[in-house]
Amino acid sequence: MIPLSWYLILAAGLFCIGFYGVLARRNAIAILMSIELMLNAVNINLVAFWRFLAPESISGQAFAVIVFAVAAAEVAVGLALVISIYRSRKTVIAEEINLMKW
Amino acid sequence: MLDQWLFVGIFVSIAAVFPLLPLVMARFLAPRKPNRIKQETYECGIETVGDTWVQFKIQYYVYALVFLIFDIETVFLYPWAVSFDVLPLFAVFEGVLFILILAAGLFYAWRKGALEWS
Amino acid sequence: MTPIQLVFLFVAFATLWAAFMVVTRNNLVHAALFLVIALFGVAVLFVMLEAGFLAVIQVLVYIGAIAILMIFAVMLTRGDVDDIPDITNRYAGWVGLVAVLFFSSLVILMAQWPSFTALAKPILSSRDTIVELGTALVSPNGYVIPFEVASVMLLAALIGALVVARPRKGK
Amino acid sequence: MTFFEDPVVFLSNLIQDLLVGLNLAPSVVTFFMTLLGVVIVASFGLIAVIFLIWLERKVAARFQDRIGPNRAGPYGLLQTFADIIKLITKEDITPDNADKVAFNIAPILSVVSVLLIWAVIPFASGWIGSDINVGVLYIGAVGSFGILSVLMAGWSSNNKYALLGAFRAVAQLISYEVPMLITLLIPVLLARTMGLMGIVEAQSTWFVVYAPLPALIFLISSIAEIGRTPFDLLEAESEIVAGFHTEYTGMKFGLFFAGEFLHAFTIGVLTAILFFGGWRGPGAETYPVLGVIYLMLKALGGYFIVMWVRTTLPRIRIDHMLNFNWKLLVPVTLALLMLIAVLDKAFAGTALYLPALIAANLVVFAGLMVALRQLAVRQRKERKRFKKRPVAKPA
Repeated sequence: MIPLSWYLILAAGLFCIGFYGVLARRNAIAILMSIELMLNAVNINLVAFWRFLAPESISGQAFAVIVFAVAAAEVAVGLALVISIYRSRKTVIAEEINLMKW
Repeated sequence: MLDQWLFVGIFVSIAAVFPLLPLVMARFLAPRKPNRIKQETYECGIETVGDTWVQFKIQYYVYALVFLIFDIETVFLYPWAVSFDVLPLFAVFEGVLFILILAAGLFYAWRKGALEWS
Repeated sequence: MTPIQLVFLFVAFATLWAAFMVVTRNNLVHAALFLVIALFGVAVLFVMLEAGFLAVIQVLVYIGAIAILMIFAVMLTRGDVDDIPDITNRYAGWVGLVAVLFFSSLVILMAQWPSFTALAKPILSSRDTIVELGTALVSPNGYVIPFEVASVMLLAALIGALVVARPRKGK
Repeated sequence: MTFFEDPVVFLSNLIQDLLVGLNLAPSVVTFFMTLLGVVIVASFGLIAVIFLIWLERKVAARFQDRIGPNRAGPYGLLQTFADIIKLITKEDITPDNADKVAFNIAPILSVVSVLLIWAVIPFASGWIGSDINVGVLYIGAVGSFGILSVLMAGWSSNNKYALLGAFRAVAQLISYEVPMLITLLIPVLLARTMGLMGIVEAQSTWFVVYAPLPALIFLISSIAEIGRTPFDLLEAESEIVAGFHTEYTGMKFGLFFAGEFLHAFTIGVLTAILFFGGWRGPGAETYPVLGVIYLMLKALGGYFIVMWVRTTLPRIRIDHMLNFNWKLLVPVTLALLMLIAVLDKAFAGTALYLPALIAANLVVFAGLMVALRQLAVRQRKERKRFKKRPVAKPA
């Protein structure tokens, strides 16, 4: 049998890899990919908690489904923004997108 | 349910092996006489001009975008359809409302001309 | 070491390796393909957690739609700026250190929690979790508000993304 | 339980007893039995493809007033084997500029994505590979690997036309996946389960009776998913050479080809299962072998329609194809889904159930016809206006 700890450690690892990607990558699309990794780590945790600690209610899965919707919306708008910025400024490097910096 | 998924799991690995077999056979049976011209990109028969990365229409992305939204929303409806027997009548109308919101998205994209292939 | 544990370890390492490749590859299409492997690994984990429904929508939504959208976006934003010499910014070393520290502190923190090594209780085979999920998503004491709000949010995302992504008229 | 009543259960019991007799652990026995089942189901699909290619060539030839393959073996039955030998012994070229790994994985993924559907196909009462409770969504999920393989093949070829073809193909595949997923929802709604076995068992009346329009839309969008005429824009020779598999040679091309044929037949099988009662038929409950025969006959009927369409219709233009999907199929399926859901809840179990659902189909169909007529009238007016403009006449 697999204890809960295995899933939690895996999710923590996935989350930290995504965390590194979000803060260290320069390409905005790569940053979005890393965010997807983090969201997936969250989903593993939600489902693992449901399975191991509260299998009698369905909340864990319902939460995970909502996370899917959020991820889809985030990707749709995020990539649209990246493409739009690329069209006007010819760059996808996150540091060079400083439209709102002061 | 897990033993049903075991079948799927084994199926995935076997299904990957099956198409590999003829490729491995071809590796032994097929001649291999590479030369520079043969290894070039075929494209359309004449020599390649310019970069492969031609400019793509944004329209491809727009279709993928609409698809993504529809995909996730349809998936939401599947559990609703499966539990139809135990749902009260108002829950059915909640599902219908959900579909109507989805249809509103389609209507907006349509009116905005996002579905036009220009 | 039971077979199921071996399968878990294999999937877990494949997922982590693919995730690591996603954040370190320079070629973004490769990164997206590795992302697909990582997402598929997560789907297998969902199956092992007996959440088959989530596993299939993971494949359907993430691999079938989100990864495709990512690859499209990569191809639409290619240009001469693509060949940047360093793929990470100047804080990458520090960020990596912070990530490792964060990971180890998370593990240490979780290890002190009594349920950390909990084992799963078997789920009754008479239960149909999909029906439960379906009723929970539309019942007023369940998740009907998130359910409808999610649909409105997706509608807003669609409208927003269309407005942002499509070129202005007359340009 | 004799051999003739249910050969599969009989034989599997026999083998299971044999394995248990060898003093193997129960988990090992389960594993071996599952493995055996997998190999049988998967080979069934692949062997079927060899026969199907011959069949399709014969039928297409008849449609075009030809004889078709007739040299290798009786009725040309061995033609496909000859083709396979030819493809295997052909030189396999990987262009230098190609992305080697993705280039080689793409054709395998393309076959795998189709073959995986067979894991959940119910062949007869009790004969099913894996009766997972999310079968219908599983089919949709597996299809996304097909989309991915097209994109991988096109991108890794490092070829303008391949990439362009892949982009087109993906735009088409994802567009038509929307009406397909929505029409798949309708059998799920009627049967109250996503398991394919459950869907077949729920069809004491075939679902095509309740939902003829969704069945038709499912078939149309599935044909688009295979990428066959009239939806074969992904390999429009006159525009983009051969589409995403331009650079492929030898057996790798053969895999794409085999995948397409297997997919076409699988569509027939799925249509039979979802809308035409699957293995159901007289005597199929007691003699499962009959169920397999019924299913295959129904599936061949569906496959015949796919071939018929292929040999009859010309290729349509890309904007027409996408408009047809987004402006016709998707709204119609959404309307059908809403109507069927409400009517199903209102009339389930009453005598009005069947008339109500058929009426819903008819109403949607009539509405569609009226809308199309108005569109045609408008377009005709537009054309007339164009005609009135002065045209330069030859002197």
